[in-house]
Amino acid sequence: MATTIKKVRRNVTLTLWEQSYVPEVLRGMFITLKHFFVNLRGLALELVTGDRRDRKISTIYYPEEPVIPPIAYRGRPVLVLGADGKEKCVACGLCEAACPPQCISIVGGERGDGERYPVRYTLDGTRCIFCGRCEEACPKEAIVMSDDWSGLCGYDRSKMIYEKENLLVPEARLARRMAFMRDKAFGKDRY
Amino acid sequence: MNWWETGGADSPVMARMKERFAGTSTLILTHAFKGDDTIVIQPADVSLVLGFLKCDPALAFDILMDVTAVDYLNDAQIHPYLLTMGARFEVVYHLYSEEKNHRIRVKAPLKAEEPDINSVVSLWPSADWFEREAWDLYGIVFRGHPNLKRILLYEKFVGHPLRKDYPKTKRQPLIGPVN
Amino acid sequence: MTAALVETALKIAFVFGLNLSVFAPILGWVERKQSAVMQDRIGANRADILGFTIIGLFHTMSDTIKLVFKEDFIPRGADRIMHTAAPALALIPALVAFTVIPFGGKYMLWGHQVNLVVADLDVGVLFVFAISSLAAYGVVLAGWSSNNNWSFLGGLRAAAQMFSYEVAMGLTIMGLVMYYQSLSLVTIVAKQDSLLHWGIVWHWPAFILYFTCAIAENKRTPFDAPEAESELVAGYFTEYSGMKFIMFWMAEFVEVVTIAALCVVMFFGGHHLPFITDAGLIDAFGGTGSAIANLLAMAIHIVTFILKVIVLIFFQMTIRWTLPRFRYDHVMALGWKMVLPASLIWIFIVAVALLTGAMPRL
Amino acid sequence: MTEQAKRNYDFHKEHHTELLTVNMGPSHPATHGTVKFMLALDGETIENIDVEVGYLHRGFEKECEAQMWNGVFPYTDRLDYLTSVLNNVGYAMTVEKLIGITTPERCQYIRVIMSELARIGAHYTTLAAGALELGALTAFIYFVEAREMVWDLIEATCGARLTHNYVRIGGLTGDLPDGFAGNVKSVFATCRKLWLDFDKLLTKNRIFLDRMRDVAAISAADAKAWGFTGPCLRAAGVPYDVRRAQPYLVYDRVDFEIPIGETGDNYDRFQVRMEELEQSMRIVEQCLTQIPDGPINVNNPEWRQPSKDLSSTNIEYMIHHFKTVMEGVHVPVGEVYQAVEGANGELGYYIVSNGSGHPVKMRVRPPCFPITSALPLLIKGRLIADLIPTFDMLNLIGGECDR
Repeated sequence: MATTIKKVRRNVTLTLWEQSYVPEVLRGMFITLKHFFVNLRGLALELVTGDRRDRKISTIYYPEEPVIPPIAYRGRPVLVLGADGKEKCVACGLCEAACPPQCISIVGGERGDGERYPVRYTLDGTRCIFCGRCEEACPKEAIVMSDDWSGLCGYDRSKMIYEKENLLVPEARLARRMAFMRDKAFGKDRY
Repeated sequence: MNWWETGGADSPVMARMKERFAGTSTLILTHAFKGDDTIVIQPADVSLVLGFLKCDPALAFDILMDVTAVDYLNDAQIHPYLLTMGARFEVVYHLYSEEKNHRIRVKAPLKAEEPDINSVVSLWPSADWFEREAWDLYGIVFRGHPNLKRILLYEKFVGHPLRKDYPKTKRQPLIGPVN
Repeated sequence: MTAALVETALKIAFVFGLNLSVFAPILGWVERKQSAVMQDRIGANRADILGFTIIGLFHTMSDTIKLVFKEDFIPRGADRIMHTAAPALALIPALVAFTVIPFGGKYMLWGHQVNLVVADLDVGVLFVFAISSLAAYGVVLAGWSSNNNWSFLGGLRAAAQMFSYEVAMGLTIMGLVMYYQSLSLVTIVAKQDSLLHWGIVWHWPAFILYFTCAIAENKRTPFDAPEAESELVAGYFTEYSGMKFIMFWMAEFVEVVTIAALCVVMFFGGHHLPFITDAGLIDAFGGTGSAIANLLAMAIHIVTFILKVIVLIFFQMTIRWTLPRFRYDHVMALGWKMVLPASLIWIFIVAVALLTGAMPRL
Repeated sequence: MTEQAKRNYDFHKEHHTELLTVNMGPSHPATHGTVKFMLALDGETIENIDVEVGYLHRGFEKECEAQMWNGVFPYTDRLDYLTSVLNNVGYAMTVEKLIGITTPERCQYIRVIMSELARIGAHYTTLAAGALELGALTAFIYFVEAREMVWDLIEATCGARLTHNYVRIGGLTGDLPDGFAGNVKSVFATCRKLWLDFDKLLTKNRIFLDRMRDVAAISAADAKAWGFTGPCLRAAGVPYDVRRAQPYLVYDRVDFEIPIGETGDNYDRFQVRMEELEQSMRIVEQCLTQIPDGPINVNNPEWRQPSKDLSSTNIEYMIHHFKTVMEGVHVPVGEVYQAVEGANGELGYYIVSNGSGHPVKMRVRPPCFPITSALPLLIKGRLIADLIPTFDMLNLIGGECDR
């Protein structure tokens, strides 16, 4: 398409009346006051009706009002605890290799039946950047970015190193995200 | 066939450069890998070549997009001329002509022992900070630069961190006031 | 004699109580909440006592408590005496100026005439200007004594700005003084007994000019070049903390109230209701002789006055949160090249109008 | 005074004055902790200025050289942290150029949409910050409000508000969410309303005009010589936009205008950005009508990791998946430079590969780096108050400038 060039409105000429500042002050005040009264009405309406939609201000009263992140949201990475009470992870080490800040370290082992599992799975919360590479790389849907963002900060770095026990979350609670990754983000029809 | 050989016809920029520097030893290699016109020049001729690129009306490279360096300490086999010249570094200039809408990449190989090259600050003032950065991170000396001092790192920093022999995990002592 | 003393003490208590314990803290809350709602935000509303938040009013208390218990910091190399005295020098003039502002009329209570002004000076207008120009010393000293380059620059800017606008501010009112033929604020108010006699009717250009000067004098946005936080960190009070910081803060708010009150007194009829004269109001409640009628009228008048003041404060707050900041040299240019000539021209116009009779004499 | 005396007259010596040296930054409200100015002041006038950058230097190139090709994406997020997707797109396109693969059409459209949303967010932030530093807090909040809504759209798609990490070599990490077009429509409607309010609050306001107009002007020739690109160059009257000059992705299929200024002063830079907001919104709207259905990833396990389904069931795909994750994508030997139009100007990537899983050289051409270097030229001899809008309109982003 042809390049079209648009000159910006540079030569804003001010009349003498506008140069006296007064009309602009009034116009600016009109705008801010418009916002003021619209919002005030919204807040008052909300007090009466108790309906959040009446509030014109989009601020959320966290934590009284819940914040629901979108399904694509990448929160704290967690390990999936299968329905059989065992972790799904097979300690293949793909997440460990894929992790850009190298915050994952795995010590693998074998169960009695020859099945591999992580003896230790350490995720260094001080290094994790929530990029989701581990989740992409995992071939077993064993590590998932949950929608949990609370409790990630603290005063003691040594408490931010999560062991396997702190990471395990039952599969049922992560099913939505796992399905999203399997069918939507990395679904068959995306290729 | 080498990776850079594309077998296509020369772009007007390359043709002009070849015509101008025919019969001299200035051009070491020219190629247009993936459509990026590239010339490799003798480091001693950098002012000449870049001055020509800027001032020639058919080329008119008026914007110096980028100046950087590359350290081929372990990867000299990528560019065989580095091996033959015994060079370790390469200073890379990316130029763009707003007027003609074309680009060129100019590369100048430098030896490890004396990595110095003429500054082009007098041609494009934007080279000032780019060259300081290349000095800071690679230790390339730009002769004639008005203010060649560290820019991203602090003055007391020892070494040039983007050189391949600078270990990634190396620590430098903390500086600054102690509370 | 005793009655006069009691009356004066009550009036002083009322004025200072109103300013320091009602207006100054609540203005902090108003500024926060009003700006928040204007900006599509909610504003501070979390401080609570036993679960009650009263839409954030307790934040004022918690702020005060926090600031009182903060470390009182004096930087190394600062002039300790001046550094300590400066906040007081900034706050006191702002409070003193309020003494000559009438917040009601004259009432007969049990045979004793009550004049609702702390000090009925014949030169009230001059007194206000004289006192408020003293506030500049506090600011300049604060900037100078902090031993900080940014404070120093802020102090310089403040000095230049405040003294320049002092000149213009005095002149903007002269037309009004000629119109009412008095320098006493009590007289000026007394003459505004009907809506047509309010200052704003004839003197609205003077109101715009005066208001501009007053805000500039108070160093609030758009004239906050001396404390421009993106340029000079915090200007002259960069090095202040705790109680001293809060004094600058209170000086600013008290000044906001003073400006609003002065505007009300000079341009908006003071305590007068728009269509009812003082005597008419007292008569409506049962005549001049009745103390109850006088008391009722007094209450209504004080409330009217305060309401008018609140409207003007709201107006100032809106301006503060609407406009960007002037550049320092533009502030000076505005003062010397626009406001000063304009007020001189206005004096001339008023003089001619009064002489020719185009503007009725009061 | 004779000519000779005039020449020898030294004001400072005669009046026993000296210049006041102040350190502005790195802990100064206007410098956001990322840059330091050494100012030599004569009263309020800046006699000399020394710009010091590097406070946010974190060894970007060194880190990237240690990463595998796909692991570089999170690092590019943190360059210009306001336009993470744009940085992702630029890097992905560079690697794809070196490999020689073309992404599916839908992927290209989504990349354009997300890039433009990121640009809108970045321009909102720049303009809002400009207003904030001039004391117009309300205007600041209005644009931040608009930006947050745009970022909500991005968050719903990318999974993060700031460090999106959305693009991969040969594809994307996810498709647009359901109902995206409708959300964009409603968000843009509100954004345009807020744009009008912002415009009315500032553009014709004389206080603002006086502070912006004819402050820190730069001629077109100077701007080019100093390496200006993006809005700052366009403000000087040079209609250079990578999206038009060397169209990439699907920019040649959408209709938009390039706003240019005349004198290259702060007001032009402000206006160019204001206009670009509208143009970017137009691009997004056009893309949303044109976007086809289809895949968003290259169906080649050598470059792009296969679908979750295949990588866990099909042994051949699984082996590829393991290899690309453990050893990295084996990008062929060579060097390329690819530029995209960032929010601040030409964002160029120059990469060198030796055929292994790691880059040999990973160079970013940061647009605001040369622009910041021209600050002394623009600001010498002006007032200290002029430094603030100038610095804002040049828009130094610490993450990108210092890398």
